[in-house]
Amino acid sequence: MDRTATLTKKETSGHESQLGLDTKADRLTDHVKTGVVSQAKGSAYIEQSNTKVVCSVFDPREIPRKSGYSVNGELYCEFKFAPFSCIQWRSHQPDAFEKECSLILRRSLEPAVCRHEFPNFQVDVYALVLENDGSALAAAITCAALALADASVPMYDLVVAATLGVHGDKKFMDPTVEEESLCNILPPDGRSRNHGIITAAFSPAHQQMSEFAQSGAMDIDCATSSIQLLREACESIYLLSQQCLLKGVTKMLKKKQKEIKLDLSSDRIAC
Amino acid sequence: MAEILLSEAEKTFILHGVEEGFRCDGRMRLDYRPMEVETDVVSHASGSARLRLANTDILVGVKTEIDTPYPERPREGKIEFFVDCSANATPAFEGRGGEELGTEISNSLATAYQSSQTFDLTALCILPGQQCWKLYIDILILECGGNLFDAVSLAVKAALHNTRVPKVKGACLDGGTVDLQLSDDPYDCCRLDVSDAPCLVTLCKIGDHCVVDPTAEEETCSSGSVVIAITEKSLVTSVFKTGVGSFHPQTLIDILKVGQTIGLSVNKALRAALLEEEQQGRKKECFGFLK
Amino acid sequence: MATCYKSIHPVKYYRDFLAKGVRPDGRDMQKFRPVSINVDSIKTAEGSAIVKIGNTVVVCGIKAELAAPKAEEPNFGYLVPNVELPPLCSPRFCPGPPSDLAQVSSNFIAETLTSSGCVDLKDLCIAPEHLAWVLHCDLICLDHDGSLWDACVIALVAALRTVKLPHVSYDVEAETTVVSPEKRNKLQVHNTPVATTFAIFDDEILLTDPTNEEESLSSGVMTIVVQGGQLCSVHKPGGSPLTESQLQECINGAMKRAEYINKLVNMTLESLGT
Amino acid sequence: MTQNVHIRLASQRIDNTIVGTSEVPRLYTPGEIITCRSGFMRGHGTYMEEDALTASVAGVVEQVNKLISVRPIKNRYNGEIGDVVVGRITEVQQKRWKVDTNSRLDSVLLLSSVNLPGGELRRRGTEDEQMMRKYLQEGDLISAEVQKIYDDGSLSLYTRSLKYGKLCQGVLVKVFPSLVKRRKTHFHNLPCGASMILGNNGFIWICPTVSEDEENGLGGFTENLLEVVPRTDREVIARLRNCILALANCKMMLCDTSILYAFEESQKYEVLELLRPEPMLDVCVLTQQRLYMQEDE
Amino acid sequence: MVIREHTAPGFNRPAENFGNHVISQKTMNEFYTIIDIRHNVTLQHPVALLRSDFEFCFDAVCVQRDTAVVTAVFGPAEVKPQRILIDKASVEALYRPKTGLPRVHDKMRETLIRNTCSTALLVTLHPRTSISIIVQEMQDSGGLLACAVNAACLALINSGIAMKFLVAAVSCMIDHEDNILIDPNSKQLKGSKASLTFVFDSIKKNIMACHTTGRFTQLQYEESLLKCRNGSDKIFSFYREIVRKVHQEHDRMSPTCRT
Repeated sequence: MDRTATLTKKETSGHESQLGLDTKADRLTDHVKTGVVSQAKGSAYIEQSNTKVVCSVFDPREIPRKSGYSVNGELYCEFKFAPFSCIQWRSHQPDAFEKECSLILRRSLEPAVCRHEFPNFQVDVYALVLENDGSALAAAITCAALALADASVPMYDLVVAATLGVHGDKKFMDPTVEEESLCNILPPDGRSRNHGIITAAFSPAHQQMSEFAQSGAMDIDCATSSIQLLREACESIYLLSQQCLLKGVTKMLKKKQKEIKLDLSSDRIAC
Repeated sequence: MAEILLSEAEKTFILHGVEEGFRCDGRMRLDYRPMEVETDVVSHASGSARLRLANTDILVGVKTEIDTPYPERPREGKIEFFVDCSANATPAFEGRGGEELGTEISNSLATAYQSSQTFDLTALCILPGQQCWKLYIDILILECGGNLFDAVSLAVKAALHNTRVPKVKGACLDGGTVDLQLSDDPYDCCRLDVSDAPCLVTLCKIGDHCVVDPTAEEETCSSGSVVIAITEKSLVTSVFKTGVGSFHPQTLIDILKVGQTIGLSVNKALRAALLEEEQQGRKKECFGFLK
Repeated sequence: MATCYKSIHPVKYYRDFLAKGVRPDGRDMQKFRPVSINVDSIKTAEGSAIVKIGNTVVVCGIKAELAAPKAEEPNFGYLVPNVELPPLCSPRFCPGPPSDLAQVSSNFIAETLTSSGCVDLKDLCIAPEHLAWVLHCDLICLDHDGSLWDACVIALVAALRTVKLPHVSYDVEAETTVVSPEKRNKLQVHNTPVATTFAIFDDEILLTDPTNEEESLSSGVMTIVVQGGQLCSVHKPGGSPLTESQLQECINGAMKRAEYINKLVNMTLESLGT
Repeated sequence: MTQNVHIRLASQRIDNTIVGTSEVPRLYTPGEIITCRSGFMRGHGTYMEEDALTASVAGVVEQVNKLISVRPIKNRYNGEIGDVVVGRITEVQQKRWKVDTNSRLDSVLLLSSVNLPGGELRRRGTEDEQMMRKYLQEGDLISAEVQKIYDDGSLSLYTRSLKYGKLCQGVLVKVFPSLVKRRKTHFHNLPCGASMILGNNGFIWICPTVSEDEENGLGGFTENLLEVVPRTDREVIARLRNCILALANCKMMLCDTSILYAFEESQKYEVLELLRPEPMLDVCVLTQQRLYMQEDE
Repeated sequence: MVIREHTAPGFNRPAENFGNHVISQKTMNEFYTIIDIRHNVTLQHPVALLRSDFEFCFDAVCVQRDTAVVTAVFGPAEVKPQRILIDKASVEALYRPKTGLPRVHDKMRETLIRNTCSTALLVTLHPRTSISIIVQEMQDSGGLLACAVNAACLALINSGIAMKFLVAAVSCMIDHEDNILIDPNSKQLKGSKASLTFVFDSIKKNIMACHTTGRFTQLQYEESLLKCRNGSDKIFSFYREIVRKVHQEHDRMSPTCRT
């Protein structure tokens, strides 16, 4: 098992965010940051090694093309790769994989959102992968949950996600693109013929798995033991997410205070 | 999924029944409803099967075509799933209504068949890097009465079992073009080995328990389901969640274990049925759709 | 109280500010927002840049592909710019096919590219009639807060200047292509056009580098593309009429801006080189 | 844990038509001339073409004095005033509910046609209008009587009697409306320990028997969600459900007697087994025989 | 699509006329008027035509040299709930190319026509309605954008919807010898270094809209602007002329004669 790979990735988090979406370098926030899109109600940006994902959430709007009364609000999720984010250039039309990821994104977030608080309304969640260096879907789920929280959408808990790659006896936490493609092929004859990729979304406060998506082929023991691993990985990301949110809130409070002062002066101009 | 309306009291009745281990139609939690399968129902297809599970009715046709393999997988053939949720099945599929469900099912099948440990795609290779067979698996949902994933996967496996790929007598590379000689005799063809093809088992969480083969009413009561793809060798080739609920990790582990045992018996039952049909010899009549 | 006033009567709110010669965000009429450029941060692209103008963020990624040139232009490669305005960047856009604005923006960027001639399409040809580069220049707006085209042009040019194409040799006889990814050549970028957007408020007040709010409240916008002392495009798609002197004022403003932006782009690219 | 997986082959399919002793009636198809003689009145499912009375639907001819009509084989529920129906609320509107009763159009239940908690003769205020979803919400099941048929064929229902109202825990079975025999009463407390409402619209409701005095206290709008139906009741309900479906599958008429006979004949099978075709057919054949015997007597 | 059904007969007739680029002098009755905005007046067949067929549809065909455009204006009419504006009419332009589906540069033309027309119209007079301008390209021999804007303006005049002012579009080009040519044809455009299109209002002759391609100096830009502005006078006077003629025609045809 390759837990060290994860650790080294976390440790390299000291350097400045590559996209420069964040101007101030900080150990925690240059990997996760909320409030990056000014026009959105809530937004978040996440960088996991080279994987970069932006996510934004908008105000609830009426569910289009729906006549009946729906007791629970709906989440509309869209997961998209930027045309230049992968090794091959991607067309603008969403392909089957992106559609499936959108579905997984929705399934991961839905259990955590208090949907009964906005009946008949729909909240739009958009995730865009700017660069894919593996585990993009998990990054998008974590990012989307942060964006939802940033948009003050009522939630039971944050959602964090992690990806585990399995290839023979090796397990890769948050695999890179190369590791992902390795996990998609059958390992050569050996002790274990297990292979595949598992993405899991987890809400630590209630200990609930909101999504568990596995592909490849593995025996049941491998699948069940992965659950524990993914859960641990999610717990560590959870801390990061929480801290990031806290930081966002304190920042906003400070800004608010400043604004109140400014507001007074602008009132003077306006009046 | 086409949601049906239920009153709170009906939901409670179903919920308590599941807790009690005695469902509305008299089944235990892990019982399937009787299924009926028939292969070779579409004469023009290379392979076909029709499966009926209570009110769910699935027709699968397999078509073979010659294609060039993916450059990164030169020794493998191709397989493609397409699910057509016809508006006949339920009015909810009208227009674009069934499209989302259709892609969800076809994507889940593609994932379940992805690993080379499931369905051996190398058998579909004709000339490595040059030509291979491509299987188009068209799934038609004729009627929708719940538990689509399970029914579709069984029907697909039966159709693949029934599929006959023409024998290639000779293939040679002539410059850049490939020359293929197919056997003229329509009965001279290869069968596919489907022993490792997975079956999907949906475990539907109602209250604190899981049931298999939920009726449409039970699906409405459920907070979420886990779909597990299991092969005869008890390999898990795909797991995903449907519905809005979430699971405690321990519950998930239990579900996976239960799913595995059920998957094995479903695989066994299908295999037995297909064998029995084969022993009856080449059928003279096709029973088809008349009930 | 000010926020209430603003939401009830935004135009009047703006008018009050502008009467005092200041914009609600604290700028005066001719002031630009801070610009920051970040290049070559996306490893999967052959060239990339991220440009921030105030809140507006545009990412440009350039992917190269090989293709046969068009029969009527055998010596030319392809440059395919596309502006994407995903629903992510603003509540104005819905999921689905590209919005009108996205299409108009793509057209504007494509016209600017050809007008300025900053990339010679002949440079993209490897073997005439047989093989040429296709450069997909995808511009994605991550945050739409006005002056979108300014950010797009800067991002595009900066990204183009970071493009390094692998060396490709083509054997006409055997029709074989050999790509050597370790030997990379810089793409020739002949000049750097710079776009500047102005908004016309209440038919007469010119606002430089408008925000999204200012654009939507204004009675017209105009974008001027300047390149090396010459005009590359003067695009005013309708809206309030402008007098000649106002136009001149804008052109002068755009000229000055271009110098500054050029310096900034050069500086960023130099820092990359070291 | 037990698990049952049964996969049958199509070749094992059984024929589930039960040929009764009574003659199969003459069926008419659309366009077929019923009679050329004059002096008849044109009823439902027929039209006049050049003095000939012609069928417009496929079905059986029915004659009441001079009125000739064709009753279609398969039909949605055609309501008649006084019918007992079971329906499901589909929409809550201003002052009325829309109810799915298996008719062509959704039926209507007016706020003024229901008993509200706290006294029968109470004025319905705006408060009640706002509380409508509290009384009956989307998905709820009700038993009701057809009060009126509107011009467009949609039905107006009412529940202003203590026997009608909201239905609690139980199972709904849907069959063709034409299979439900019209009887004096459609509410049955079966001796086997369950209650049944045979809706004329083909919706059949099976629930545990509620003692008389308890029922009176319900007032039609409370539902006890905490109460757990005991296992024995469940088994009876499930068996009844499967028996009804078996009878409907063999196109046998449904009434309390036939259902009760089927219930008794099915005792040799497990409830679960009644989902399979062979036991289903067996039960139907035995029921049919008992019905003839009873007729002969 | 009610709109398409309505416009079909209106579009078909002129299409037959212009298909072979010949408009005989015979058909050039009072409805057809001649316009030439170049300095050296040589009459080829620059023609514009006005007709009105339907109650709510007002057609105009604008032909400048060989470039031909048909426009129709609908409205003020019912508006879709998504597009509704509470304080003014929602102006919509639809540009349809000669063949195929609209491309990105057609969208640019569409936006320019829409913005120009909505500024020229008194949109606040018709709140909660929609005014749609449909522009069908028939033939492009240079100066298409200018022709389309002029056609749209003619159609608006004909529609009788209240306007603040008229608009006139003039195109010009700069050749490799730095000469400025007004209203160039497609042959001339092939040898151009830059091409510019200006739209002016009728009151102050200020710049309503501007679209350019190619590179040019500021001086060249100003010079082109001046020349085009002078050219715009001809178009404005032509507008007046055509309105006068139509008016006469109306007077001639008594209401009883009209079908």
